[in-house]
Amino acid sequence: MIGEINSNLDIAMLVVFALVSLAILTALYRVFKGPTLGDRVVAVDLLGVLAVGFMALYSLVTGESVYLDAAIALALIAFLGTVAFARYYEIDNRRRKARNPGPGASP
Amino acid sequence: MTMLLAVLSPFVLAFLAPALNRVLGDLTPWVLASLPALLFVFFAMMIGPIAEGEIMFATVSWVPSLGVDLAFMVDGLSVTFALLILGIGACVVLYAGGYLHGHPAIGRFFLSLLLFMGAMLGVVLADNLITLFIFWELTSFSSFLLIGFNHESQKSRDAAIQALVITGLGGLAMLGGLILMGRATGTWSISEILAAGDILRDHELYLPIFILVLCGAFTKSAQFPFHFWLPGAMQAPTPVSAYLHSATMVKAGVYLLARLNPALGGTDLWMMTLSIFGGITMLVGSIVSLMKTDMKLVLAGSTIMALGALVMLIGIGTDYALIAMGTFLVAHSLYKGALFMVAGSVDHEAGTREVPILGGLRKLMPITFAAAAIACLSMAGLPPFFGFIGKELIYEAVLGAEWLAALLVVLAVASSVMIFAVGGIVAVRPFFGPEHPDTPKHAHEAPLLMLVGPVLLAALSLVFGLLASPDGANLVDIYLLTPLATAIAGQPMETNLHLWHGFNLPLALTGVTIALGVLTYRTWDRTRAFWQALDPFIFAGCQKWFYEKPLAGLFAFADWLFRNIQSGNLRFYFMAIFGATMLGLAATIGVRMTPADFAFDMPDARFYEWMLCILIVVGALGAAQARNHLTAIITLGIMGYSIALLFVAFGAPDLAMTQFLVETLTVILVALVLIHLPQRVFSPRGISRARDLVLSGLFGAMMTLVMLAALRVDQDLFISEYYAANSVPKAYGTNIVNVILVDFRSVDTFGEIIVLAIAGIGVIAMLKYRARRDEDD
Amino acid sequence: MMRSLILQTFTRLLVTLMLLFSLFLLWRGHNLPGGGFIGALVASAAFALHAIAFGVASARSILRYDPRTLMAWGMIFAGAAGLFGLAAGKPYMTGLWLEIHIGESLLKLGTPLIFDIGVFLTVIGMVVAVIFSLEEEEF
Amino acid sequence: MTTSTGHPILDIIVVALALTGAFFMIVASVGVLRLPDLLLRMHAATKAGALGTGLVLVAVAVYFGEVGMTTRALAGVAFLILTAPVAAHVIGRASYASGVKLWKETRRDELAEYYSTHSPTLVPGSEVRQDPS
Repeated sequence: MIGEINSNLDIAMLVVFALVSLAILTALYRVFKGPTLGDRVVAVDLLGVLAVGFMALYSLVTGESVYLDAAIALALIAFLGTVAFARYYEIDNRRRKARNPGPGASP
Repeated sequence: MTMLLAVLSPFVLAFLAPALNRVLGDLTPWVLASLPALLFVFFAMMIGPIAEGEIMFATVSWVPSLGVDLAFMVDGLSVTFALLILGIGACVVLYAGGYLHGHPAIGRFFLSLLLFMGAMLGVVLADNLITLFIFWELTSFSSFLLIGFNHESQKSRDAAIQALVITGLGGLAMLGGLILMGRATGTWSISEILAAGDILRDHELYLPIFILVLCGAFTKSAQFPFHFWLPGAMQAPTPVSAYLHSATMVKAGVYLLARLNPALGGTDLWMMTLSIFGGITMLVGSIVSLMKTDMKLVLAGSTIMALGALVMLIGIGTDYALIAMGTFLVAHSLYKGALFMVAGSVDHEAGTREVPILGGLRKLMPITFAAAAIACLSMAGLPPFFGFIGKELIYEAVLGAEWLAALLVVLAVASSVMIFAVGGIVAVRPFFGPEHPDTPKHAHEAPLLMLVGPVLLAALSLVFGLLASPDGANLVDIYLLTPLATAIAGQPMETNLHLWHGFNLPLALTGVTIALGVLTYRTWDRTRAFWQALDPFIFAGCQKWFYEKPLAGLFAFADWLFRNIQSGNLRFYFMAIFGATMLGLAATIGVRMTPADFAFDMPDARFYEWMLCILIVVGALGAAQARNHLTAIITLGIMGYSIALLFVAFGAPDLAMTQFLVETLTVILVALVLIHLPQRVFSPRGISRARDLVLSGLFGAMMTLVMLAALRVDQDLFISEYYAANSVPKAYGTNIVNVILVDFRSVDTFGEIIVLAIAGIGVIAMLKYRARRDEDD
Repeated sequence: MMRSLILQTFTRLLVTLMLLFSLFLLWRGHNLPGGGFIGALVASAAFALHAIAFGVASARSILRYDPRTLMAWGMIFAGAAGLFGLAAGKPYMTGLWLEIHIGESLLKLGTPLIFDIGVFLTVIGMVVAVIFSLEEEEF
Repeated sequence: MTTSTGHPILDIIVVALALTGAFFMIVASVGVLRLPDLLLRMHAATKAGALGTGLVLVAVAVYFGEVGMTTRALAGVAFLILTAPVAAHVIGRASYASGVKLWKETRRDELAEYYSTHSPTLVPGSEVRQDPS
C-alpha cells in the first residue's frame, strides 16, 4: 500500500490518479452500453492503453522502475486482443454474408 | 540366498522358454523338465533334517520400511507341497511336450506353465503374509493365462475370465484378512503369527480375519458355493488340468487353511464352518462327477470332492483327521495327476473324451491302460494302494469327529461310493469291452513323452501304499507324514500308518463302499439323468447366483451411473463440480469454524485501488448477463486486466506481466475458437437461470469466507525467508520468483512443462481428429 | 487470414520487435521480472499475430520447426540442464554457475538458464501448436 | 509517497506532464462516450489515449532521469504510437465491412462506392488491379 500523503507532489499525483480512474470508469461504461461489438472492442482497447498509463503512474508514485517493464509489455501486447476480435468479426461477417446476402446486422 | 534362487529360477526359465523352444525344438520338454527335477532333489535333501523337527528359514529383505521381506520357511507341510509341485510339475512339462507337440504357441504355454510353477512354489514356501499374497495372485494370473491358452475359442476365454474373477475377488478379500491379521499380531511373518495363535483366537478382529481368509481359500480351492469355476477351467489344455486344477493350484486354499490352522484353528467357528462346507463340497463334487460324460469333467468333479474332503478334515481337527488329511492330500495328487494325463492321452489318441463313445482301448493303449487301472484302484480306495490307507483314515477321522459325526460319516461314505463308480467310469468303461464304432480316431499307444507322467505317478501310488503298509514306524511315516501332521497341528504328532487295521468299523464301511460303488457304476448309464436333474441346485444354480447375476447387476449399475453422470452436458458437469466443492467447504466451515475466524478489518487502500475492485466486480457481473459469447469474453478480459493491475498495486510486476499475457492469449484463442462455436446464443431463462444465480452466489460467498479464514491464519514465513535469504548467494539471482521456478523447484517446473506439452499434443490431436471427421461426414 | 496491407506491413516490424523483447525478457529473467515463461508468451503472441496477418502457412514457415519439435527440444533442454548438477556429484537439477570476467563487467552463465530456455521452447511450442491448429481451421 | 526529484523545477515539469497526460486520457474517454458513431469514437480513443499515456510515460522518464529508465519509457511511447493506429484501422475496417450504421450527419462516405460495387469486403489495394497475395 502506498503511505500517507505529505508533500503537495502527492496531492498532484492523487489528482492524476483520480483523473485516470475517472477515464477508466467512463471507458467501462462504453463497454457495457456499446450497441455494436466494435464499440466494445474500441473501449477495451482504450482500457488497455489507460492501464499502461496507470502502471506508469504507479512506477512514478512508488519510485519502482520495475513497473515500467510491465507497462511496456502491456503496451506491446494490449492491441493484440483488438486484432483478434477484428479478425473474428470479419470472418463472421464474410460467413454471414455468404449465408444470407441481406444487410447482415452485426451482434 | 540359495532358497531365493530356487524359488525365482522357474520365473527366469519361464521367460527363456519361448527362446529355448525355438532353439531346441523337440528337446525343449526334456530341458525344461530338468529344472523342476533339479529343484525336487534340492528340496528332497531337506526331508532328512525336517524329519528331525528342524525348520529351514531364509530371508531376503525386500521392503524394510513396511516390514515386507522375501522370507521363506520350509517345514513338513511346505516340503510336501514343494515336492508335489516340482515332481508333478516335471511330469506335466514332459507330458505337455508330447500333448502340444507342434503347436505354434507352445513356447508361450511353457512360459505360463513355468511362471505358475514358480508362483506356486512361492506360495507354499512363503513366510511373510504379503509375499504369500503376491505369489498367490501370480498363481491366479498364470492360471488365467493357461485356461485361456487357446484364446480363439470364446468358451475358454469366458472360462478364464470366470476363474480369474472368482479367484481374484477371493484373493482380494484374503488380502484384507491378511492385513488385519498382520495388524492384530503386529508382524507379517507367518512363523511368528503361528506362535501367537492365542492372541489371534480371542482377538476382536478374529471374525473378520476368519471370514476374509476363508473367502480366499474357498474361492481358490473351489469350495461350495464357488466350485463352479473348476469344471469351467477344464477348457484349458489337459496338461494344465492335470497340474493346476488337480494337484497344485486348487490345493493352495487347502494349504492356506492347513498353514494357518495352528493360528486360526481350534475355535468352534473354525471347525464348524470348515467341516460343514467341506462335507457339502465333497458331496456336491461327487454328484457333479456322475453328472458329466466328458472324462475331464468327471475328474474335475472328483477333484472338487477331494478338496471338500481335505477342508472337512482340517475342520474336524482331531489328530486322526490331520493325519488323514496329509495322507489323502498326497494320495489324491498322485492318482488325480495320473488320471488327468490318461484322459489327455485318450483324447489325444482317440480324438474324444466322451466316455459313452469310447471302448476297448485296453489292447490299443496297454501302457496308458495300466497306469489308468492302478490310479483308479488307488482312487477307489482298494488295498494295497496308498488311496486305501487315505480312505481308511478318513473313515476313522469322520467317526471320531466331535461335531455332527453322523452327518459327516454319511457324506463321506456317499462320496466314496460315487468316487468308486467314477473309478470304474474312467478306467473300466473306455478300456474294456469291444472297440466303440463312433470313436473318431483309431487309437494307438501315446508317445513316450505322454507315458512318463501317468506311469510314474501311478507307480508312486502303489509304491507309497506298499511302503506305508508295514505296521510301526515305516518310511512314509517318518519322512513324510509325521513332519506334515506336526506342521498342520502346530505341535509334535506321532503318525503310525499301516495297511491292516484289523476288523473294525472303517473296514466294514469300505466293504459297503465297494458294494454300493459297483452298483452305482453298473447303473451309471440309466441313473445319469437322475444326477443331471440335480444340476440347477448344486451347479448351474451356484454359477447363476454367485457369478452371472452379480456380474450382470454390476454392469447394469455401471451403465446407469454412466448415463446419469456423463450426460455430455457441460453445464451439468460444472454444476456438479461447484456444488460438490461448495458442500465440502460448507461442511468443514460449519463444523470446524466459528464466526470469529472470519473477522477482518477494512484495508487502508487508496481510492484508485478500490476502483480496481469495482472494475473486477462489474466485469464479473457483465460477463454473467452477457447476451452472447463475445460480450462475455470481453467483460472477462476486463476483469483479467483489472486483476493484473491489482497485482501491480500489491507490488508484483512479474505476476502482472504474466496475467496480462495470459489474458491476451486467451482472448486470441477464444476469438479463434469462436468461429467454430455454434452461433446460438445461450442465455438461460427461468428456473435454470435462478438456479445458476444461487449456485454461483453461494460459491462466491464460500470462497470469500475461505479467503477471510486464510487471512487469519498466521503464516509461517519460514519458507519465504529461506528463499529471500538464499536467492542471491546460492542461486545468483535477485528475482526470487524466477529463481524459485528455475532453480530451487526446477523439478516441479520440469513436471509442469511436460504436462503443458501433453496438453498441447492433446489439443492438436483433438483438432486434427475433428478436422478429419468433418471430411468424413 | 486478414488481407489488410497495413496490418501485414506493421506485423513484419512488430513481430521482430516482440521476438527481441521476448529474448530480452528470457535473458534477464533471473534478476529482473521476466523469465522463460513470460518470454515464451510474448513470442507466442508474436507468432499468433503473424498467423492472423499472414495466415498459418507463412507463420509455420517463419517458425521453421514444427511446434511439436519445439516442445520436444524444450523438454530435452530442461531435462539436460539438470544433468550438469548430477555430473558434478550434486543432486539432480542443482544449479551450477560459471563466472566469466569480460573487462570489468561480470558475466554469469548458469545451468538454470539452460533450464529456462527449455521452459521457453516448450511453452512456445505448446501455445503456438494450439494456435496454429485452431488457425488451420480456415473455412 | 512520491519522493521529490530534488529540484523543484523538475517536480513541476513532471506534475505538469502527468496532469496533461491525465487530461488527455479524460478527453479520450469522454470522446468514446459522447461521439455518435463507432468510427468517430475510434479515432478519439486512439489519438487522445495514445497521447495521454505517452505524456505520462514522458513524465516518468523525466522523473527518473537515468538512461535505462528513459529508454524504456520512450520505447513504451514508441510501442503505443506504433500499435494504436493499427488497432484502430483493423477494428474500423471490420466494423465498416459489417455495415455499422454511420452518424446520420455524415457528409461524404468515400469508401461506400468501393464496398457496394466490388465485394462485400474490401480487398487491399483492390483499387489498384493486383491479384491478392
